[in-house]
Amino acid sequence: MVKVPMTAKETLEAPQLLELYRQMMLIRVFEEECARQYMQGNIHGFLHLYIGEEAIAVGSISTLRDQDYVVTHYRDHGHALAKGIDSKSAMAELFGKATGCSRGKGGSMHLFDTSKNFMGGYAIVAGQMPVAAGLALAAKSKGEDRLVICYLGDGALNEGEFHESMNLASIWKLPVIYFCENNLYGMGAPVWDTLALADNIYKLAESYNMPGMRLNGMDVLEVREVTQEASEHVRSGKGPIFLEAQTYRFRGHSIADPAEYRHGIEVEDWLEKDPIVTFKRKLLDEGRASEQELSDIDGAVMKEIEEAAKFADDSPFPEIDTLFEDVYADQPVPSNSGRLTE
Amino acid sequence: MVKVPMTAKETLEAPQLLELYRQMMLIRVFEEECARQYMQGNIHGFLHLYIGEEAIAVGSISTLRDQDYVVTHYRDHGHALAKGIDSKSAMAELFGKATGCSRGKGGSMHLFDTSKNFMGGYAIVAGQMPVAAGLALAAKSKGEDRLVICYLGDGALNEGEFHESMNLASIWKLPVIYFCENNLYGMGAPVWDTLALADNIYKLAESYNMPGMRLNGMDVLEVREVTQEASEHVRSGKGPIFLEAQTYRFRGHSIADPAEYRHGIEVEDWLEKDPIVTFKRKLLDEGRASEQELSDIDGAVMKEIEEAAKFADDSPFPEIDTLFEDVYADQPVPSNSGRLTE
Amino acid sequence: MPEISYREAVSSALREALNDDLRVFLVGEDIGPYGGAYAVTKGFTEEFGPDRIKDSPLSESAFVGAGVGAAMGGLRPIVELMTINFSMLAMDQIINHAAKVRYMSGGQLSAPMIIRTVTGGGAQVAATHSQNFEGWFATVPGMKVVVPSTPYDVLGLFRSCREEADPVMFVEHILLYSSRGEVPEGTYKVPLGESDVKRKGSHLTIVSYSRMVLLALDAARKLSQEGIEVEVIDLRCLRPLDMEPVLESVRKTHRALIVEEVWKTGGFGAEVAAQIQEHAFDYLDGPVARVAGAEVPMPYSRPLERAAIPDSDVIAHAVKSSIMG
Amino acid sequence: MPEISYREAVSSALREALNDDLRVFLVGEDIGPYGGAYAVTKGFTEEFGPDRIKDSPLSESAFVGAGVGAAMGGLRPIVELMTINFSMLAMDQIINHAAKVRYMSGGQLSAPMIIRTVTGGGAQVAATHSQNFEGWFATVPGMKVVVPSTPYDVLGLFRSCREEADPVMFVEHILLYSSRGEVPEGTYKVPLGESDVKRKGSHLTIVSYSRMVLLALDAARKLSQEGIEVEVIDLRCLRPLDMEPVLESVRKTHRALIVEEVWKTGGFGAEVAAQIQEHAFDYLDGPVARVAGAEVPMPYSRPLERAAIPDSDVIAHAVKSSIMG
Ligand SMILES: Cc1ncc(C[n+]2csc(CCOP(=O)(O)OP(=O)(O)O)c2C)c(N)n1
Ligand SMILES: Cc1ncc(C[n+]2csc(CCOP(=O)(O)OP(=O)(O)O)c2C)c(N)n1
Ligand SMILES: [Mg+2]
Ligand SMILES: [Mg+2]
Repeated sequence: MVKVPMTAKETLEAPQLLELYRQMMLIRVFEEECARQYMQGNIHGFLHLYIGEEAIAVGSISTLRDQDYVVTHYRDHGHALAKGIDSKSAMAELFGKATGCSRGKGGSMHLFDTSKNFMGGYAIVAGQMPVAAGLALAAKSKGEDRLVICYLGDGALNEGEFHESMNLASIWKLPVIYFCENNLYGMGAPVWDTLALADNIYKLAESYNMPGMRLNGMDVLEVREVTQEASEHVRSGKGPIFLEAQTYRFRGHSIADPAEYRHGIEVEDWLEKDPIVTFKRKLLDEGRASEQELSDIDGAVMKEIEEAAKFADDSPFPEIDTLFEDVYADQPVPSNSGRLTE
Repeated sequence: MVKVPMTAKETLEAPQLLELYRQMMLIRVFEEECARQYMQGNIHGFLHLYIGEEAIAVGSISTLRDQDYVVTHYRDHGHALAKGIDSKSAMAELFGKATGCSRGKGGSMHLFDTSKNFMGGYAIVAGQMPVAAGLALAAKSKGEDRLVICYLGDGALNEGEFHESMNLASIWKLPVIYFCENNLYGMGAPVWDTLALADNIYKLAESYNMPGMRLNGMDVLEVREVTQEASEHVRSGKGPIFLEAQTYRFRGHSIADPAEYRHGIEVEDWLEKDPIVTFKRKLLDEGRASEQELSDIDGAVMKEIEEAAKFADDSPFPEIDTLFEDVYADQPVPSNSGRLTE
Repeated sequence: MPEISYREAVSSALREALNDDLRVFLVGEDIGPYGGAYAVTKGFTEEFGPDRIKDSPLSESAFVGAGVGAAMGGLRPIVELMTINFSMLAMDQIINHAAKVRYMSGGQLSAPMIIRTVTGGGAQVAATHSQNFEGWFATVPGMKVVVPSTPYDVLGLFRSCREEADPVMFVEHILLYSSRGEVPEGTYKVPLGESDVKRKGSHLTIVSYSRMVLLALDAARKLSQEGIEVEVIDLRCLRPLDMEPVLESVRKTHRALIVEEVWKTGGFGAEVAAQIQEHAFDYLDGPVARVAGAEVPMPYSRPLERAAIPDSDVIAHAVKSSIMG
Repeated sequence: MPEISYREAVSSALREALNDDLRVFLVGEDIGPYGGAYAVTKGFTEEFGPDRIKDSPLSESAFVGAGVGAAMGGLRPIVELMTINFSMLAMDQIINHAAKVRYMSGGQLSAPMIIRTVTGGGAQVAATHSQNFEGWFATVPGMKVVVPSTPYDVLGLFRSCREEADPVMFVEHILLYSSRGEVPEGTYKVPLGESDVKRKGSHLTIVSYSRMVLLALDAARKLSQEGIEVEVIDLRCLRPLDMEPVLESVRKTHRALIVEEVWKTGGFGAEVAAQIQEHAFDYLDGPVARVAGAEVPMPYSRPLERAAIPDSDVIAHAVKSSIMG
């Protein structure tokens, strides 16, 4: 099965629609704040913004349940927030503070929150894919009712680990959705120059005897619908599925990249498809929300992010002796304490 | 383009047909001698026999020209002999003798003879694939009129390097034939248990926007014909191509493997397709050769291998101080001596 | 005490793990019906079924990484890398994922898994199949590395590995599978990070690990007949590394020789030598010496391979040179 | 003499290679129009065209391996691994193919290629992106490893690398690109395997490489004001390793300190320490000491990262402890 769904037919209630809007907005404002804080010297290292791609994380993760695992790459802020990670602890992590979700040790590329089953951002391209397969294997073996959704960029498609993981997931029929965020570039490299099957990425699934679907990554409702369909496939025990969302990052690869390798026209074309702007217009046009409701959300989101930044700023840096913590567990774990079902 | 050719239509003269027969027989007898010598303690380490697969090496390499490169995996005796490596120096290598083609350093899995443009057997599964891409890149960049043929097993299809190499060869349009010898098993693992697309291996090529063809690896004439077609594609500058030959190894994975994981019926079915026996029958049935001609060849081949074994046996082991030779070149090479065309 | 082979010790250790703990499963290439490249898991599929003895496609990165994820998800994977040479294809998952997830997540996650693999030369399988990378893994924070030399240690250490909440490389030696040794009944354990004095002696301390321990003991026996009494210490684990018995011994013998199979330059023995002189400098009567593998890719040819790997004569000779100084 | 940056030195070295030798081409991720992750190849595509500045897909194993094959086929590839962390994904091609093909083929083939890559921490890019693996490569027969600390050495060493008939890892440091230094006109060369005395002194010998050399020199300058004169030796190459100037120096100063950025246990400094005591034992007034990186995956947070990497104060302190004994 390889299909390209054209329209979203799901009907949602207004509060659900507004929640989708709120989450996308939260990510957008969070990311803009990150950029600002980077310039002010509060965030360091690599910073990869998710601006432009919000509909994917929000649309797909909104269809999941709490127990479902999310695994992603280094461009991970959007997925983390959509999975419910606290914006304060995420921002504090970027500041390298002790209150950060990874105790300041992970940074932007390595957000984690196991209480939300957000199993991490990983910074080696495609390296998260085998890990996601393993989480899916654990869920399946333990008879747990959960799936794994694993995001990857178009650049990851070239890596050997993509191939190995897709094959493994398929022959072991693992409950995992591999979700490619095809934003057309891996750093400065256009997907057309690096990937033989650039025009039909979703068809890569065929090599793994796996369904593949393409979707419009700028339309949060379409993302929702396709993910829902994919989840049903996966939950029914039929094995993994591969999704390709077509999207665009509005900024450079990282904050340091002016993205001069992209043509102005291309960028402008995509800016027109801004997932938040278009969704907002749709809500208004179809009378599903009022200007007031939306601007109330905007205000709340801005306040939340402002507080997150303040929280991060006010938080202490980790104590130096935490440097040596978390390398190993302190205590051995009894070897026979384990049973598949507690 | 993905196609499955059904019949071989090429017409060959009798001497050519007899030469194909001779080469297959040479490999068969060489391999049987290896097995014997292993039992007698003259060959050590891993020994992977090519018995049953002779039609592939002979059929495909017989279409190549001297300047074409052959690169292969550890099951490399057949390809080496078909490319014209001297049976004496090949056998001496297996004995670990100084007169071996790799000076006794490589052994069974690492035969090399650059004078024949036999660029080596490589023992890391799929590791030869990037190397072959590089050789093809060199040939292309230097404007040389040669192609690379790179053999791999079905087990190699699962490795990340398969994926990466296929993609790279495709986007760089490299003159390489990736030739999968699908003998249905990687060690003890049936291809159906390890590869999601086991039934349509040749279609893996589609992911790389590359033509793929399936062929009967037990029919030397079909192998010839398909390889010829593939070579034309590659030589015309259209980029790489992928071939899947269906075949079977008559022995275990290595000499140490009794291959108990295979069913007797399956083995017998395939033994019926013995590429040498069937080709011999065809030659006789169609009156292309006489019993006498064929048994003359058999006799000559047996004599050659007997001499090869004697040569290997009589040859000295390498001097101990050669241990430290060939780690590095002795002399730096002038950096500006290089020009693309000599 | 019953005598069993190193191979049997590994098999028993795995059986125990599978029987004791339903979270445990095995995954690797040809470990199922084939029984493993070194026949360690023969019969396991029949005994435990294919869900717990998972044959994997040839995709080292994916199945090691799947082990990492499965461990994060609450299972206790025992992953077999057919040989340590193929770990080169799973390096990223081992180094950048298994060993780091605890730290990067600020302690929220961990990857308690055992990666079993086979090191060493001597089987005439040439350069790509005869390497010793255990020392590399032992430099990586987050990782533990176990290198048993006897059936006793195999069983005792493996039991301890199962209690680890962090990833462990359990590195067996290709030439040891048929070696035999006594093993007590009962489920004794050998803790990680305890070096073992395998022979007492007063003239020189040999520090070694894995197969070379056996050759060092051979050498020690020979030397004893010449009146030279060598103490032989088996590190057993490279990380955590227990230097205390080594230093104690050196304070007594005043001389040390490191014996390992890997290429000398940058071998793990360099670390041991560096630490001995760091912590027992004033006790040393001469430099810490090293015997190690020849610095060449491993040749196939038998006489060349023999010349490339230390044997007990080379070790004995080095002991004498060291003592004659 | 004109002063240029380390980055400019690398760029010039590459330009020279491309201009001098038509067999040379560059391949790597984002080295083309993007200009390289560290802006080393900015403008190269315009200058040399996309056939010689080959942007590669994210497939480290394939493009490093393609370099091996291209070198075997008569080209002179310069392969860029964006950082040494990603070499984990190309390990097999580097260790089992590039470094071994000459030996396994009995000298018929070789892979004369330069693998450029970037090592080191300090850029707050956390655990998977802040490692130092150059020492591992230096243990592999068949491989050479160059670790320049100055623009002068970058240019001089790179020119020598181009004459090598064997694979070389050319390891740049992420924090050195903007550092500056004097470079003479003309095409001087620095041969591989010549350690360099970067500062003369009589009280103690510091042995270092890559960025840590600069910090060692800082420390030496500070200590000089306190009357302590430290000799600083830059190994420049880890393989071939030139110990002669180190030993000569230690025979003079009687004390040695190794400074490196990598995790201490099993760091390449252990080899240097082991060799110093092996070959200059009688000259040593105390143990060879080591300063190295903290044994943790690199943390992101700035104060933690700073604490994990040696700085000149730590080095100066270690010098004093060493001298005070
Ligand atoms: C194995 C590996 N190679 C290279 C890099 C450097 N790198 C980081 S992100 C990136 C581009 C990835 O592009 P893509 O997968 O399309 O994700 P996107 O950034 O577009 O979201 C590269 C080359 C890396 N982190 N890991
Ligand atoms: C990377 C790697 N993994 C595992 C092995 C061990 N091994 C050698 S051959 C082989 C099976 C390969 O099967 P296939 O590619 O089908 O080739 P065949 O032996 O059938 O010709 C395995 C697992 C290896 N040499 N390299
Ligand atoms: Mg992308
Ligand atoms: Mg096979």
